[in-house]
Amino acid sequence: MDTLIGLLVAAPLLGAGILLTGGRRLDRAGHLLGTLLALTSFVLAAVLFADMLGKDTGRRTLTSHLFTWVPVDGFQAQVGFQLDQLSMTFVLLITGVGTLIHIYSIGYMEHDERRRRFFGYLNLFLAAMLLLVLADNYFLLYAGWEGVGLASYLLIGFWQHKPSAATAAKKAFLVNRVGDIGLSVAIMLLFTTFGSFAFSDVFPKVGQASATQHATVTGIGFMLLLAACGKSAQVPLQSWLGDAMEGPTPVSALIHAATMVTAGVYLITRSGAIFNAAPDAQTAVVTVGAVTLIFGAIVGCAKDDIKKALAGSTMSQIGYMIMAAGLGPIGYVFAIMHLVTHGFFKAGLFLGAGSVMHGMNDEVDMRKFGGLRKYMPITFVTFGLGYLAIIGFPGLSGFFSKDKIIEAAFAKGGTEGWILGTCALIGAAITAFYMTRVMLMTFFGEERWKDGRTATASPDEPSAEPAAAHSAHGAPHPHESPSSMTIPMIILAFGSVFAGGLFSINSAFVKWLEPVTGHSEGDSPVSTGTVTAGTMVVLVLGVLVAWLMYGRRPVPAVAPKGSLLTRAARRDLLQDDFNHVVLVRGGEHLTRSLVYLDHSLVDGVVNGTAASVGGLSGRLRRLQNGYVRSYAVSMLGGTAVVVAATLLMRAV
Amino acid sequence: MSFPILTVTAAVPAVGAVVTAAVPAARRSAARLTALAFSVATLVLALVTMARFDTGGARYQFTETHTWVKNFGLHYDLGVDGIGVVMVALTALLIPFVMLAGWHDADPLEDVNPNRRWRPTQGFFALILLVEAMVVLSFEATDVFLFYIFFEAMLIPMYFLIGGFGDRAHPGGEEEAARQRSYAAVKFLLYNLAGGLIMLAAVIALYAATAKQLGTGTFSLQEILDARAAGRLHLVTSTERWIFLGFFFAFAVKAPLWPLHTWLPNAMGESTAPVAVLITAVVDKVGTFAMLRFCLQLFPEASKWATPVILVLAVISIIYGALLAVGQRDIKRLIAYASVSHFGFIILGIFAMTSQGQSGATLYMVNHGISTAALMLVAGFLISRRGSRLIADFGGVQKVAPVLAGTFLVGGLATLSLPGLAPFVSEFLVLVGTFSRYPVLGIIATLGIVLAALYVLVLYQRTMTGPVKAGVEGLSDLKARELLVVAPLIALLLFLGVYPKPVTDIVNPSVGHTLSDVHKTDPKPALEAKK
Amino acid sequence: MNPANYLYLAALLFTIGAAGVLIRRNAIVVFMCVELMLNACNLAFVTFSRLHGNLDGQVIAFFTMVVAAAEVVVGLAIIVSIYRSRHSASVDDANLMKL
Amino acid sequence: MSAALHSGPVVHSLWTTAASSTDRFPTPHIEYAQLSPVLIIFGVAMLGILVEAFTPRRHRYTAQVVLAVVGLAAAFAAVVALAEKGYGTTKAHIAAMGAVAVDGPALFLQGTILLVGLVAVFTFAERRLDPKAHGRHVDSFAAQGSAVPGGEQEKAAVRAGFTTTEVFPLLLFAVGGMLVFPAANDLLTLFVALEVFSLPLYILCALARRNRLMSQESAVKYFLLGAFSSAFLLFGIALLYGYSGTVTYSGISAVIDGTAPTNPALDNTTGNDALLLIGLAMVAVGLLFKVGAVPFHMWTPDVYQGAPTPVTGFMAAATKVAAFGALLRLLYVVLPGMRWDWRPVMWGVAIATMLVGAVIAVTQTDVKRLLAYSSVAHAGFILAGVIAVDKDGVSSVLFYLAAYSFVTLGAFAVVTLVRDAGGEATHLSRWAGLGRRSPLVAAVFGVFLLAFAGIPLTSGFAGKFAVFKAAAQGGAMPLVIIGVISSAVAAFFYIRVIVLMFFSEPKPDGPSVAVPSPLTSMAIALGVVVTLVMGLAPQYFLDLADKASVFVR
Repeated sequence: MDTLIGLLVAAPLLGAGILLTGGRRLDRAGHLLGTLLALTSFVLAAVLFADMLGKDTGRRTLTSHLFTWVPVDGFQAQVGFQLDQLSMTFVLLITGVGTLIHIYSIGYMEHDERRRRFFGYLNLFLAAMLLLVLADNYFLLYAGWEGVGLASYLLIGFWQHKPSAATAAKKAFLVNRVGDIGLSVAIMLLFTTFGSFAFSDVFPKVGQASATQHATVTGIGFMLLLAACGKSAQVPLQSWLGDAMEGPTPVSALIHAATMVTAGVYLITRSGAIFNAAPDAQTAVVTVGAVTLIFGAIVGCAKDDIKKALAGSTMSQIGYMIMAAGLGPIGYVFAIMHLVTHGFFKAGLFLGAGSVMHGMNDEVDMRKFGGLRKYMPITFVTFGLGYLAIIGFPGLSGFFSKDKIIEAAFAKGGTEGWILGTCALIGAAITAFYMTRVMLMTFFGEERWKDGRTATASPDEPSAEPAAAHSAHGAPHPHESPSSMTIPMIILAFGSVFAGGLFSINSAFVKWLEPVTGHSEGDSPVSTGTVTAGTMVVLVLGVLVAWLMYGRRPVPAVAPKGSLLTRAARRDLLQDDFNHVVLVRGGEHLTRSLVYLDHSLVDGVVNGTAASVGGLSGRLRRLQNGYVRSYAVSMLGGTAVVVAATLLMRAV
Repeated sequence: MSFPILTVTAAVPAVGAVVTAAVPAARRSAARLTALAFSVATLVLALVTMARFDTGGARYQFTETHTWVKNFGLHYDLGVDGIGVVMVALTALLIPFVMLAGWHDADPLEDVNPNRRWRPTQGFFALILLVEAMVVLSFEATDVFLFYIFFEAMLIPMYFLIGGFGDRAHPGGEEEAARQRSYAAVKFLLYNLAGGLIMLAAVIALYAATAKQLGTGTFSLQEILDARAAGRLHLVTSTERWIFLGFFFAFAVKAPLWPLHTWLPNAMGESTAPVAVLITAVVDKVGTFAMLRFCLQLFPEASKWATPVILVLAVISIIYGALLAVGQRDIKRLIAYASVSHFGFIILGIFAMTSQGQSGATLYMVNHGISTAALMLVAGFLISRRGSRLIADFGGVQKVAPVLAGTFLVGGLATLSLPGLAPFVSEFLVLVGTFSRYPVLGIIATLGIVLAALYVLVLYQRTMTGPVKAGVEGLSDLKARELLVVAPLIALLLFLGVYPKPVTDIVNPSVGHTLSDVHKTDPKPALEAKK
Repeated sequence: MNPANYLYLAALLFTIGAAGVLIRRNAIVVFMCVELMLNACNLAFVTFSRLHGNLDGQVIAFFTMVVAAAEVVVGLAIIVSIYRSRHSASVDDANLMKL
Repeated sequence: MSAALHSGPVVHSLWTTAASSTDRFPTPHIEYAQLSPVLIIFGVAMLGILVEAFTPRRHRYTAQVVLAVVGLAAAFAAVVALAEKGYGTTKAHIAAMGAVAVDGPALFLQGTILLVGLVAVFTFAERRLDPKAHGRHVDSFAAQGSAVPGGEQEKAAVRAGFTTTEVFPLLLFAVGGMLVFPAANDLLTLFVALEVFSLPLYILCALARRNRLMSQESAVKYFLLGAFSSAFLLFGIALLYGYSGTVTYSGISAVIDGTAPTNPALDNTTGNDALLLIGLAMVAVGLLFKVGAVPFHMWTPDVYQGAPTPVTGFMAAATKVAAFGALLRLLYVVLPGMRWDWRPVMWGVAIATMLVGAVIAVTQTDVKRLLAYSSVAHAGFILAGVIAVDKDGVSSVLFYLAAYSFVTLGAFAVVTLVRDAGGEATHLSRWAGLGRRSPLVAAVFGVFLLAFAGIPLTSGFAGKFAVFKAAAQGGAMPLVIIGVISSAVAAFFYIRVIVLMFFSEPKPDGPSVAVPSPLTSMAIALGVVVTLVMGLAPQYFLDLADKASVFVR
C-alpha cells in the first residue's frame, strides 16, 4: 500500500516531465495525457482512501520512506511520506478537483497553441501540492511549498506576452517568497531546538520544549504563520491574490481558490501541536484570520471584475479557516471541513465565472453582464448552487462548515470569543451581500452587454483568452459552454450542495480527523441554536441589502464614483498603493543609490588609488628635467642626507 | 610509488594547451576538437579520482610528495581531501561545456588578420586548458607555496582570455568595447595581483616563522600541521593574525568578498559568456576553497578571531550583491552581482564553522558553478543572437525562442535556489549552519532569497515576457550544440537538487577534519543542551 | 704643523669643486671642478699618509693622478665631440632627454 | 724631531721611518693562475687594440668578434676551473698582496659578468637590423665617433664603410674592470677598477649610429655625473684611510673592531668616528651611484635611453652585477661591525629606491626609459636583500643578480628588433598591436616583462622571493611589505606594455620587426631559457649561490 503514496506524487510529476520536455510532437495528445495522469493519481488516492477506511482509527497512518535527501551530520533531511487522515482529505480534494479542472481545461484552453505546456504546468502543480501535503517533515514540505509557488507563478503568467500577467506572476512569487522566509526560519528554529524537523520527532517533544524555551516555540509559531499568510493570501501578504486572477480561469479555480491557497491552513493545522503550545502565536493566527475575513469580504464587495470579486471572497473564506485553525482543537476540524466544502463551491463558482467569460468574449466586468440566466442555464444553475453554498444557505455545505466555525469562534470563550464571533458574523453578512451582488449583476437585471461595447477588457493589451481567438470583437452573443466544461461544473455543484451535509451526519468528519488534529468542544457562551439563528439573520440582511442595491434598481454600466470606502476597497483598501510607495519606490531608490555608490565610492577608492599613483608619478617625473647640474644637485643633496643620517645613527 | 593520478589530471590539460596552440592557423576546427578531447580526458580522470576516493580513508589521498626548491621550502605536494576532489571534478566538468559554448567565440573576424601566425582560436582554447591545469593544481596543492604559485600564475592566462577575447556586443560600439575590455582585464589582473602580492608577504612571513622555530622553513601543509600538533611550532598570536590577514585578503579579492568585488562585474561584463563562466564558476572558487583549506587549517585561532568581521562582510555581500543585481541594466553585470551575493553565502557557510555551513558551502561552490554556468551560457547565446547585453533591448523572447527562454528560466530558478534544483540544498545548509550559531546573521542572510527572486524574476520578465520587442523577432531558438551545452547542466542541477548525497558523502568527512582543525563542534540542539 | 689644517683645506677644495660642478655651465669647467675635487682628495691622502706615517696615501695620490689623466682623455674626447655637433659646450644645452 | 713632537700629537719624520723600513717594498708576489680571468680579458683587450692598429679594415670586424668571444669564453672557463679547484669555497683567499679576493662571491659574479659580456658581444656584433648602407651590413655603432652627426665627414665615413670595431676592445676593458670591481679587496683597487670599467662605458655610450645627439648627450651626462660620484668615492676612501691608516678591507675592519695593533697615530684618528662615518657614507654613495639607487639614480633613464641599445643592455646588466658585488663586499667584509650605523640608512635608500623607481615608471612613454626605471626599482629589491646581513642575504642577492641580468639583456635585445625608418621605435605608442604583427617577438618580450614583474614560474619571481625571504629572516619585514607594494605598482606598467602589445589594434604605419641574425636570436633565446629555467628549477642555481656566499676575510 504505502508504495502507492510515492506513485501518487510520481504520476503527475511524470506527466509534467513528459509534457514540458516532450516538444511539439505531443501537442495533439498532451492534454489528454495530462488529464489521464491526474485521474490516475485520483484513482490511487481513492484506493488508498478505501484502504484507510478499512483500517481501524488508531492505525490509519501510512508512512513510506524513499531516500535520504540531505545528509549532513545532525541535519538529516529525508524524503518520506506520511499519509494520515488529514493528508488523505487533502489528497482527495486536490486530485479530485484537480482532475475535474483538467477536464474543464481541455475545453477551456482548446484554442491555445500552448495547451500542452498548460497541462504540463497543471500536472507540475498537482505533484508539488501532493508533495506538500504528504511530506513527513517540514523540509520536504518546504519543497512542495515552493513547488506550488513555482507552478502558480508559471500559470498566473501563462499568457506571458501580457505584461499584466507577467507582472502578476512575479508579484505572486515574490510575496510568497516573503512568506517562505517564515517557513525556512521556522525550519531552522526547529532544527536548532529539536535537532530535527520531522513531524514525528518534533511534535512529541513540543510539550517539554515549551516548558524550557517557550519563546522559541512561540517564535516558530509566528514564523509558520508568516508562511501561511504568504501562501494563503492573508493580511498583510494578501495583495498578490487579486492580481493572480490574470491567470487562466481554471488556474484561478484550482490553485487560487480550491487548493494551493489553502496550504496555509494545512500548515497551521498540521503544526497544531506547536500552536497549542504557543497561545500567543494562536492569538496572532486568529487575529490575522479575523482581519482577513473582513478585509477580503469588503474588497469583494467593491470589485466589478467578477474574478477579482471571487478572489476577495476566497481571501475572506480562507480568513475563516485560518481563524478556525487559530482557535486550536476547537477549530482545526472545522477549518479543514470548511476548506473542503469551500474547495467545491469556490471551484464551482470560478468555473462558472470562466464559463460566463467564455461565453462573453472574456469580458470580466460584471457591469457589462446581466440577464445571462436565459443564455447559459447550466452555468446559471451550477453557479447559483455554489452561491447558495457559500453564503451558507441552510442545508448546503457552506452552511454546515461556516456555521461550525462561527460557533467555534464563540466557543473560544471570553471577550476573545465574542470579538471573533462577531467578526465571523459580520463576515457572513458581507459574504451574503457581495455574493448576491455578483449573482444579481451577472445573471439578473437587464442585459447591459447588448449595446455594442467592445468586449476586450482593455484595448491596449492583446487579450489572449482563447475565446477571443475565434470570436470577433463587438457585441457578444452569449452561449453555453461545451460539455467538457459544464460537466465538471455540475459535479462540483453536487459537491457544494451535499458535501457539508455528508460530513455532518453524526459528525463523521470530526471523527475522521480527530485522531490527527484532536478535537474539543469549547464552552460557548451562546447556544448553537442562537448562533445558527444569528447566522440566518445576518444572511438575510446581507441578501436583502444587496437586492435593494443591485436587484431593484438598474446597475449602471459604468462604475459610479462611489463612497470613499468603496474607492479604497476597489484598490484593495490601498494596501497595494502602500506596497508600491514604500517597497517598490523605496526599493528602486535604494538600488539606484547603491549602484551609484558602488561605482563612485567602492570602485572609486580603487580607481582613485590608481589615479593618485599616476599623479604622483607625473609629479616626480618632473624632477627628471634633463639638466645634468640638477642631477648633480640631487646627488649632492643625497650624499648630504646619507652622511647626516649616518652620523645621526651614531648620535642616537 | 602508485600512479600519480593527480599530476596526470593536471598534466593532461597542460599538454593539451601546448598541442592546441601548435595546431596550424587554418585548422581551427581541428584545434577546437583537440582541446575538447583533452578537456574530456581530464574530466574522465577527475571522475576516476572521485570514484576511487575512499570516504572512510585518510584525510588527503592520492598524495604525491617531492621537494621542488629546497631553499624555498617549496615542495611539489599534491593531495586531495573530499573538498578538493569535488572541486577538481567540478572544474573538469565545466571546462568542456565552456569550450562548447565558446565554440566560435574566438574565430577571427575576417580581414583583421595581419599575420598568418595570428591564430586566436588556437590561443583561446589553449588558454582555457592552461587555466584548467592551473586551477586543478591549486585545488590539489597541499603545499602553501605551491598553491600560491598556481594561484598567481593562473592570472596570466585568465588575463589574456578576458582582454584578448572580449565580448563583441558592447553598447558603446567596437572600439569602446576594446577600451572597456582592456580596462576590465587590467583591473582584474592588478586587483588579483595586489591580493596575491600581499599574500606573498604573508607567505614569506610564514616561512620566516617556521624557519625560526623549526630550523628549516617549510611550506608543506603536512609538516606544519604535524609540527603544530607536536607543539614544536607555535605562532605568536599577533604574527598568526597578520599572516592570516595576508592570506585572507588575497582569497577575499579572488572570491570576491565585499568591498573587494568591483573587478568582477567589469571582468564578467566585458568577457565572453564562456570566459565569464570560467571566472566565476571556476577561478573564483579557488579563493573560497583556499579559505577552507588554508586559512582555517593554518591559522585556526586567527580565523576564529576574525570570524565576526568576516561573517558581517559576507552578509553584506549577500544583500549588497543582490540589491545591485536588481539595479543592473546589463544582463552579464546582473549575473556578476548575483555571483557576488552567492559568494557571500559561500563565505558565510565557511566561517559559520558548523558542519552544515561548511558542507553547504562546499556544495554551494559546486552548485553555484553549475547554475551560473547554465544561466550565463544561455544568456551568452541570447546576447550573441541579439548583439546587445542591455536588458532594455530584449522582450518577448519566449514567443520567438521558447526553448531558450525555458532553459533561461530554469537557470534563473536555480539561481534563486528553488527547491528541487541543486543550489537550494546548499543554500539552505549554509543558512541553517549559520543560524545555529549566529541566528541574527542567519535571518538577515535569509532575506537574500527574496532579493534573489526579485532580480531573477525581473530579469526574466523584462527579457523573455511581454510583447516581442523590435530586434528580437528574428532570434532563432537554441541550436543543437547549444542544447548539448545546456541540457546536461540542467539535468545535473535537477539530479543534485534531488540527490546530493553522492557529493555530501565525500565532503562530510573532510569538513569534519576542518572543523576539528579549528576545534569547533556543532552546537547541540537546544533541547539536548538543556538536559 | 697641524695636519688638521690640511684636511680643512682639502675639504674646502672639495666643496669648492662640488659647488663649481653645480653652478658652472661650461662642460669643460664643470669637468675641471671635478678634477679639483680629485685633487682635494689627493691632498687629504697625502696628509693622512703623513699622519699615519705610511706611504699608502702617497702611492694612492699617484694612482689618482693617473686615473684623473685618463678621465681627462675620455672626458675631453666626449666633450669635444658634443661641442662639434652642437657648437656649444654648455651642459644645459644637452637637454634632449628628460622626464 | 722636537718640532715634530710638539707640533700635533704624533707626526712621524718620513726620513726616519723610511730609513727604518727599507724592507718595506718586498717583491710583489702575484698568483697569476688565480687572477687568470682578469688577466686573460685584459690581454685580449690589448690584442684587440693591436688588431685595430695593424689589421686591414675589412678583417677587423671578424677578428675582433672572434677575439672577444674567445677571450670571454676562455676567461669564463678559467673562472669555472677556479671554482672547480675550490677557490670559491675552501681555498678561498686573498691574492695579489691583498689587492684582490678570490672567493665565492667574486667567482660567481665574475662568471655572471663574463657570460653577460659574451651575450653582449653577440648583440654588439649584430649587423642585420639596420638597412644596408652602400651595400654593406652595418651595426648599431657610429661609423666614426669623432665625425659630426650628419656632417660631410660622417657621410664619407659611411661611404667608405668605416665601422667602429673599437667597441669590442672597449667592451673587454669594461668587463675587465668589472671583474676586478667585486673582487677588489682594498679601496685603491676598488677605485681603479671603478674607473677602468667606467671610462670605456662613457665612450661606448657616445657611439650610437642613430640619434647621435642623444647618444653624445647621454655620454656627457654619464661621464660628468660618473666623475662627480667617483670624486665622492675617492674622498670617502681618503677619509677611511685617514681613519684607519690602511686601505685594505681586512685592515680597516680590524681597526674598526679594535683588533688591530694599535699605535699613537691610530689612537688619535680612531678617536674621531666622524672620519669613519663620513668616509663610509661617501664610499657608499659612490657605489650606490653605480647601482642606480635613489637619489643617485637620475643618470639612469637618460643614459639608458641615449646609449646604443646593445650598450644599454650590457650596462644595465653588468654594471649592476659588479657594483652590487662591490657593495656587498664592502658592507660584509669591511663594515660588519658597523651595521647598526649603515643599516638604517640603507633601509631608507632601499625604500626610496623601490618606491620611486616603481612610481615614476608608471608614466613613462619610452620603452628604454621604462626599463631604466624598472631597473631602479629592481635595485631597490636587491638592496632589501643586501640589508639582511647574513649568508642568505648574500646568496639571494647573487641569485637575483644572475637572474635579473639575463632578463635585462634579453629585453633590451628585443628592443633592438622593433624598428622603423628612424631606427629603433622605442616610443611605447609605436608598440601598439605588436602582438598581432609578430606574436613571437611580443610573446618573448611578454615573458621578460612577466619576469620583471615577478610572476611565479619566472626567474624574476624566484629572485624576488629569495631576496624578500632573506630580508624577512633578517627581521626586515617592513621592507618586504613595501617591496611587495611597490611590485604591485610596478606590475601596473609591465602589464600596460602587455596590454599595448596584445589588446590594442596595430597601427597601419606601425614599426616593423627586423629579422635578426643568429647572434641576437641567440642572445634573446638565452635570455628566455635562463628566465624559464631559473623560474622552474632554480634549485641548482640557488645551491651555487649558496656555496658561493661566503666572503673571504
